[in-house]
Amino acid sequence: MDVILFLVFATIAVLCAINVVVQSHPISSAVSLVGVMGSLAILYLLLGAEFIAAAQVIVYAGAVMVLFVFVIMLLNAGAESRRGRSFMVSLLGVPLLMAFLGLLAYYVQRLFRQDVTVHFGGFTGGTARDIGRALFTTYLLPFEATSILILIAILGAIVLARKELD
Amino acid sequence: MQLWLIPILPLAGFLINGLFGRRFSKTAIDAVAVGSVVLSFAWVLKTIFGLGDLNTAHTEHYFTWIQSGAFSVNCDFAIDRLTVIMLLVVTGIGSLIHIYSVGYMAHEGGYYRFFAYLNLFMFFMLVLVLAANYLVLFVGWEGVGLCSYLLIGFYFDKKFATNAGNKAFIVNRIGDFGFSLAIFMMVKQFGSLDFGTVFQQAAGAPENVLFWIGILLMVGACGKSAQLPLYVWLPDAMAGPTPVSALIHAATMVTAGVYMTARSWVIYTHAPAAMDIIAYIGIATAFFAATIGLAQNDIKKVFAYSTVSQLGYMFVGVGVGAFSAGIYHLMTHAFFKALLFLGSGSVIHALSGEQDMRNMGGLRKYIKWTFLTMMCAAVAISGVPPFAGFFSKDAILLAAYHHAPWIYWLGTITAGLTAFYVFRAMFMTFFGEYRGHEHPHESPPVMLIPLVILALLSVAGGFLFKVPEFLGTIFPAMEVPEDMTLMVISTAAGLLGILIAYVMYVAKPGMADSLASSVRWLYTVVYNKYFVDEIYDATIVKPVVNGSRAVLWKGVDAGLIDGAVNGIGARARNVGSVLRLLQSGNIRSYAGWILFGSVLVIVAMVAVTGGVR
Amino acid sequence: MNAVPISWFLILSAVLFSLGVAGFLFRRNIITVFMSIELMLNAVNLSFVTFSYQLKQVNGHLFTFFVMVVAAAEAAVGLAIILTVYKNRSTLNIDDVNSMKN
Amino acid sequence: MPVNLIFHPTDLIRILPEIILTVMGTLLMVLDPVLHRRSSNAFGHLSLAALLAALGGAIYACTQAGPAFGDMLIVDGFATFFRVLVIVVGILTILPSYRFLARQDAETSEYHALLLFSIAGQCLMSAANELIVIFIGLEISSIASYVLAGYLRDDKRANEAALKYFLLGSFATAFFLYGVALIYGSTGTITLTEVRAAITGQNAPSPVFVGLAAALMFVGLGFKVSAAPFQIWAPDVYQGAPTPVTAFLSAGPKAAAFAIFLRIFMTAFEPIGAGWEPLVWISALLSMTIGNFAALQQTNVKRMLAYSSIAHAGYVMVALTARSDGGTAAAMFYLAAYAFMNMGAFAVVSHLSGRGERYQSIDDFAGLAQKQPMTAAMLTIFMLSLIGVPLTGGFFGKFYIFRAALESHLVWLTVLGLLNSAVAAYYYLRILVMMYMHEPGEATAGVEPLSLGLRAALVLPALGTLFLGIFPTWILNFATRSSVLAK
Amino acid sequence: MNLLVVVLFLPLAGFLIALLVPRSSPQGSRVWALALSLATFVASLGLLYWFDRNSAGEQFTIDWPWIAAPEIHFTISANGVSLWLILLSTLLTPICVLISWRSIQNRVKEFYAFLILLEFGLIGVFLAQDLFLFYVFWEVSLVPMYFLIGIWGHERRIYAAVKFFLYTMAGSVLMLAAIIYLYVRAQTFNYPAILDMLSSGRLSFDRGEQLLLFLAFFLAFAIKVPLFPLHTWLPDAHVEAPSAGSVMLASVMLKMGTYGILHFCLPLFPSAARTCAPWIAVLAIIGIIYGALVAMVQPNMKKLVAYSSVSHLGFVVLGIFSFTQMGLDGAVYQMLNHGISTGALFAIVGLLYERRHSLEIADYGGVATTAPWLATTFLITTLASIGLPLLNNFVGEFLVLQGTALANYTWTVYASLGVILSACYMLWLYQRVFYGEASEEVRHHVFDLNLREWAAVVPLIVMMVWMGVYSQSFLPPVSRNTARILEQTQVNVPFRVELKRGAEVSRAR
Repeated sequence: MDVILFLVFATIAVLCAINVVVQSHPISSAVSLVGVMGSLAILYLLLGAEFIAAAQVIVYAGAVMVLFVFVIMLLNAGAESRRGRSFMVSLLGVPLLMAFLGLLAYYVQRLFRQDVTVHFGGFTGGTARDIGRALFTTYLLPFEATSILILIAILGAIVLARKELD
Repeated sequence: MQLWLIPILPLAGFLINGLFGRRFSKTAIDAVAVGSVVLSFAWVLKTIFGLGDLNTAHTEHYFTWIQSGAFSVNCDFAIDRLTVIMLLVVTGIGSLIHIYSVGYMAHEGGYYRFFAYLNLFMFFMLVLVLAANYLVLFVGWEGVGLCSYLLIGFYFDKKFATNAGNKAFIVNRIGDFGFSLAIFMMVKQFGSLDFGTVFQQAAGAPENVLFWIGILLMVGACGKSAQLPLYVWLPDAMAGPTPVSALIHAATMVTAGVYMTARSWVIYTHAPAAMDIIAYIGIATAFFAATIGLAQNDIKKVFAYSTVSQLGYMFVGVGVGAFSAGIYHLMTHAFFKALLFLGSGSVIHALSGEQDMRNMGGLRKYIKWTFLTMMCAAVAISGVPPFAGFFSKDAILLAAYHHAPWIYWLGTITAGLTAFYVFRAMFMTFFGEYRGHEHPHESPPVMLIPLVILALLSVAGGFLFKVPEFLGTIFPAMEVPEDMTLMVISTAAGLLGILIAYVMYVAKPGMADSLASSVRWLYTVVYNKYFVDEIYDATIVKPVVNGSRAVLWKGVDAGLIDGAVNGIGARARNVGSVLRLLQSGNIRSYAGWILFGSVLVIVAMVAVTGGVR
Repeated sequence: MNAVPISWFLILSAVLFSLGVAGFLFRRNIITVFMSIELMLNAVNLSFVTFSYQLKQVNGHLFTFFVMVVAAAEAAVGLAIILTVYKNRSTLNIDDVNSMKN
Repeated sequence: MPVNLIFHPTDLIRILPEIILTVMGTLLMVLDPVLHRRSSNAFGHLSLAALLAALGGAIYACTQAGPAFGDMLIVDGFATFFRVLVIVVGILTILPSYRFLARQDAETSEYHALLLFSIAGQCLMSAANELIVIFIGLEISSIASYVLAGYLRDDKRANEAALKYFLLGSFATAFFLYGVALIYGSTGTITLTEVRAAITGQNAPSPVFVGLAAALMFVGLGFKVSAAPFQIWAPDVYQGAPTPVTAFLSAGPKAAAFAIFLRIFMTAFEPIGAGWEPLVWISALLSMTIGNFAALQQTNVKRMLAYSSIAHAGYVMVALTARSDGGTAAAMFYLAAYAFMNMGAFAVVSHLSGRGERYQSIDDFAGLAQKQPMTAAMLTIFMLSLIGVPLTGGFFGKFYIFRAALESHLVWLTVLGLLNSAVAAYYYLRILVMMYMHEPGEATAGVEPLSLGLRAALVLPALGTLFLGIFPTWILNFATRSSVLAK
Repeated sequence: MNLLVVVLFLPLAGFLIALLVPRSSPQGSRVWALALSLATFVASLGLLYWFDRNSAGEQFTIDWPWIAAPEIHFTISANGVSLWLILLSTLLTPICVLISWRSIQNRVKEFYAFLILLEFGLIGVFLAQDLFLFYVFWEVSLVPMYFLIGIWGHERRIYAAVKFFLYTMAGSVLMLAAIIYLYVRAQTFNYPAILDMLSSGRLSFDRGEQLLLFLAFFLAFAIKVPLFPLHTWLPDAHVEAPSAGSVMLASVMLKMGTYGILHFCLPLFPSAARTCAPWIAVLAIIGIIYGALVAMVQPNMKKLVAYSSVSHLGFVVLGIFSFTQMGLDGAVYQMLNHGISTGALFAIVGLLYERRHSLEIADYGGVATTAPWLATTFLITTLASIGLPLLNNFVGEFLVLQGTALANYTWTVYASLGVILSACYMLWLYQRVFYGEASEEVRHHVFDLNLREWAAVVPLIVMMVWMGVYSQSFLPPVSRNTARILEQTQVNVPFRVELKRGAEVSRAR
């Protein structure tokens, strides 16, 4: 049943991802990206990452993507024009991608220990409690550091999007 | 015995006149120039009498000039009987010509310059003859070349004069090329350049080395003594003032080759093959130049070719082993040829610059003294006994006959030709009617006195100074039986030449022209000196110059090498512009490149790590 | 069988990653391009979580967490930049942003 | 991995520079309204003070050397070297910024705050020993510099630069992150020292797997240090960004990126060095060649310097290829020398560029030597140093690098690299030619006198360059001592 | 601390002070430069006075530690060869100051500052005994010359300057590589120490290694010399440089190359040097003849002299690679001679340019009538440079050719052709410039030497005569040093065998 679960949501994720790429209108891309994230959240649960799954839905699918959609609306970006082209990409793009994917996939599955399998509840260390503890002990430094990151994000937004440089 | 004083005196004269001459009065310049030379002549005499019989060389060492490792060249002077003769000739005739010049150059610009150069020449010439090793000799050798260059180009605003100067210097350089190579080979062979050492070891040296040394020395001698094929500079050298022609290009410098060859007699006696070649070249030159002399109209040109021809005789002399005879002729030739030149100088002076004999004639009425003195010289050169020329030329021809008869016969014919063209000149100048416009006037005594002295020498020099006996102690005595018939034949040839000349230019004027027109082509060829200059110019000078300009400079240097260098630069910039094309400015293609790179990196890494597993 | 081979997850993440790359390469709308980057990050997250499952460690989750934060920050800044670009050029076509080249 | 619930206060000392910078940065933002009324220079002064304090902090932290927060950070000589370096770069960025910002009348506290934060991030990178911290630090420094690149938001080129830098940057970061993930998966840890242990220990993961991860991380790092084949973004971004920021980008983030590059590859991946050496070899050669040859044709100074910075990245890669402590030391020294000469050069450029950065062409330097001999002389020093003429830091940098290379028997790389530097001479000379051998043009005719800040911004790097060129011993010894990384 | 320090650092100090001279008073700069360069010259004379002419070794050695790791010392010392080269530099610098007195009018301050800095670099090159230090000075001397050419040169000065810089750079980077490699092998830059290791066998290179190292060094030097076919930077640089630049370039800078070959290439890589000797000798001979032929057809005085330098330096290289005492002595002597006579040539050509503002031979003619003393000095210089006995070049050329003859007679035969050709082009030049009718411009502009110019030219003339007549005041120290070098080139090289093989190779050609 885990398998089915995986297959279903993996398929959804991939399909949505493909949709992100093929859709010419940013909104639909955004929506399908949300789809990807949602299905990934399910897979996270399957992998025993409750907190992350939640965060994925709230932070990512929620906040971040909303921001995207918001901007898209703000700039009322329509379907993209097909002007301009990059010979490099149109010539080499697809083969390169294939090669890249091939390499990654091949080596990842070849080199990785096959015996381990995933089944629901196989790992339960991903609760909010565990994460909280790790976050405030071992990972205190990066955690604090991220605060700077957020600060910069704010600053950046101010600098770039403020009405006028006074 | 203070040999160094002999050359130093003229050098001092040169320095004084050269540095301050411009501010001096004429008399002061004369005093310095003539005085220095006369003094050194006096010192020569004193030295000779001081040294008694010079059966063995008297050497003086001054300082080490060049030293490197074991090899060293010293600044040494040596004097022996051969040197004595040269010293006397150089300083003696030098003095006379200096005196003569005082008169001759009186009205020329650059008076002080002239005498400075002349003194410098004396210095180098004396160094040349006094040298005790080949390198010091080479110093004098090059030095006299320089002076001749300077004096030929004395009228430096005249193109032809400076051209002649360059020609003289460069042709001499070609000769010196041989000389220097000979020196290098000597050092390689003997490890020294001192005459003593070299000659002492020469006996033991392999013959082919000696042969090559001899040949190379001969090349040098050919350059300096204007032998085939390097004689071409001497006729042009007449562009210089006449005293210069007399001193440098007749009496002294040009004979340096003969002197040097005689000096190296030891080497030659061990390399007979080389000697033969010298003899051949000598006789060929003698004949060849004589034929050219037949058709010249410029009085100095005539004597110039005559000089070449006479030098050829001297070469024959040393070539056939009669070194003393060669030197003998050197001396007598110095007397009468200097006289001929000074005389013609006096003529030119009389006609204030006219040199073409066709515009002369009948001058014996106007300038009697010049005429008489020159006549002595003419007779002497024609080998009429008992004048000076007779003895020396006869000695040479005699020796030549015993070496190879055909040389003798050719020499005799040459003697005839010589007599002919000399008297041709004499007759055209002094006999018949005056064809010029200038008003001839006799030269001042300061010019005539040297003429007279030289006249006496050319008349009596032959039997006064018996050079062969004097040099007997140096050179190997070659006993040549006196052969009356040969003597008579050669003398007859001379007289015949004079006779023909008389017939053609005095008895039947116009006969010459008709003869010339009858063999027009021959006359043209001879008149144009066999086009030798033109041939050299076309085959050597032009190809070298144009080749250097077109091929080497424009082609190789600018085209090939610099082209390659700049080409590299251009290529580099092209590479640059190709690389710039990657920078399309398009973000997606940039991303493409990054993907491309990452694929490469992954492949490479995986491949290698897979390898190092 | 009631268990999924772990490599499936990894391959999935590889596929998603590549799709993200593809999006970056082939989409012309700047925002979409940016979204493709988010997609790539998500793919990476999946790997992290998967590994963390395999190693029975919680760390992987934390990395995912940090990546999310970073992604959020990037989103804020990135969108701001996109805004300025749009203000200056009033276009969102990525191919029009190529005034500097060579 | 060790779990220490409460950290020691010394840990705080060890991150002193980061703390100072962050606090001051925040302070700047808070004081903005207060200060802005007074004088627009106040921000500059304040951030200078902050940087100086941070400098002191970094040095003080060095006295307390050791790991912090478990093994998240390692404050050692290496870390200190790069912390000091980036902080100095920061100072050299602020100094010319006074006039520059004034000219564009764009003095804000944010500019300085972002700068400080970015530097804080780089300090974090220099000391980081753990991939997550590295990642966070990288992002802090990068995101801040994205914004800085687009700081002049009304300038089309500026925000184009920002966009390119941002998109491509995050693109590359994703690869880096993927690499991290694979490392984590294969070794079960992301603390560099432990990774190394895991790679060398028994039941080590297949080197191919590690290699794959290393390759992916190489992509990210190569991008940050603008080494071929990931150099392609640099010219556009350098050209578009405001000149002081360009200077900063070319020295600060680059140095920090090299710091983590060295740490990762000389610590964690050192055991599979034979695996990545050819990679770095090629990358080094490519960077040098592409950089130098492409620069030959440039007419825009900033763009030319961008290519030159690619080439110089190549030289540092040569040092990395040597895979020896000597190489690491050489790289450190070179980065220091490069920071000085490049900052100086850019300072001159920003001095000359004029309002709206009109004058960026090489021709605009014509006759500078006659208008401002002092400036010209300084720029001459920097150019000669970039060429690698003796008695300048650049020369010793190259010297040490190629010595290290030869000690590792990289003869051909050395020869090719040196020939490259001969090629490079050409385009640096063009600037000297312009300054000294042409008559003044429009740009130089109207050049304004050197302000105090610019004076300092020129003289300090010049002195630094000469100092490194004449008495390199001190710095080099420090580098050599600290080049031995925790294994 | 000894006189050497003074000689070396006086120019440096002078340079720094020259920077302080106010731009507003060019005269101040001139006077300062003159005073300083004269002071330096005097100091170097002191050097000559205290130099022990009987010892072959390095003298006045100074060894200050400079850089700790890698251990680089500030090691300088003088030997029988460098001593003269230093004197040459210090003698020519004041002369350059004098001849630039009026011809340089813009940016006077910088000009003299660079000139003095150049002197510093040149002296340093000849003194350095630490390979690293040597390279430093080698490059340092490059920069001021670059500016001298590029700023104060003629029309195509920029092209020439850049060409000059890049040519030298290309060569020297390879030398740098070789130097570093040497360091990696020997773990020291100290030149005497390295030689010591070589002779004691503690350090040795295998054949290919040695060959590559030799070539790396040699290329750098050969470009500076310049050896055919690497010479094309020289004519441009010479023609475009201001006359002071040309003088320093021709007289001293070119010697850096030959000195380097003599001082470093031979002792360090003896067998490689001997292996390459035939090839290099052939190049040198080609250079001799080629340079002379090309010089002959130059329409531009400076270009002509430049190509003649190519020819003359060919003799030097030939002498060095004859591996004979005479050859080496001659080579060194020829370096000095070329420095004096070609320096004088460029100086006087510069004086002509100052008057007539043209370098084209065609624009002259008849100068001898308007400026007899100028003509005389030039004549003497000409004669010197065509190797007339009793003037300096003769001694050098004789020794070189003699030495070569001992090694390989055929080489001498070809090389001697150069002597003929030199007469051709120099006399032709002299004739066209000084003889003939004086044209209007010449008569109006070309006046005779003034006192300052006398002061510049006379010392050179004196040196020409002195060196030509009494070479013993110069040669002995040289011989001792070259003897030592010759000694060193036989380190683990079977001399005869090598020589014979060299001879065979050349015969085979």
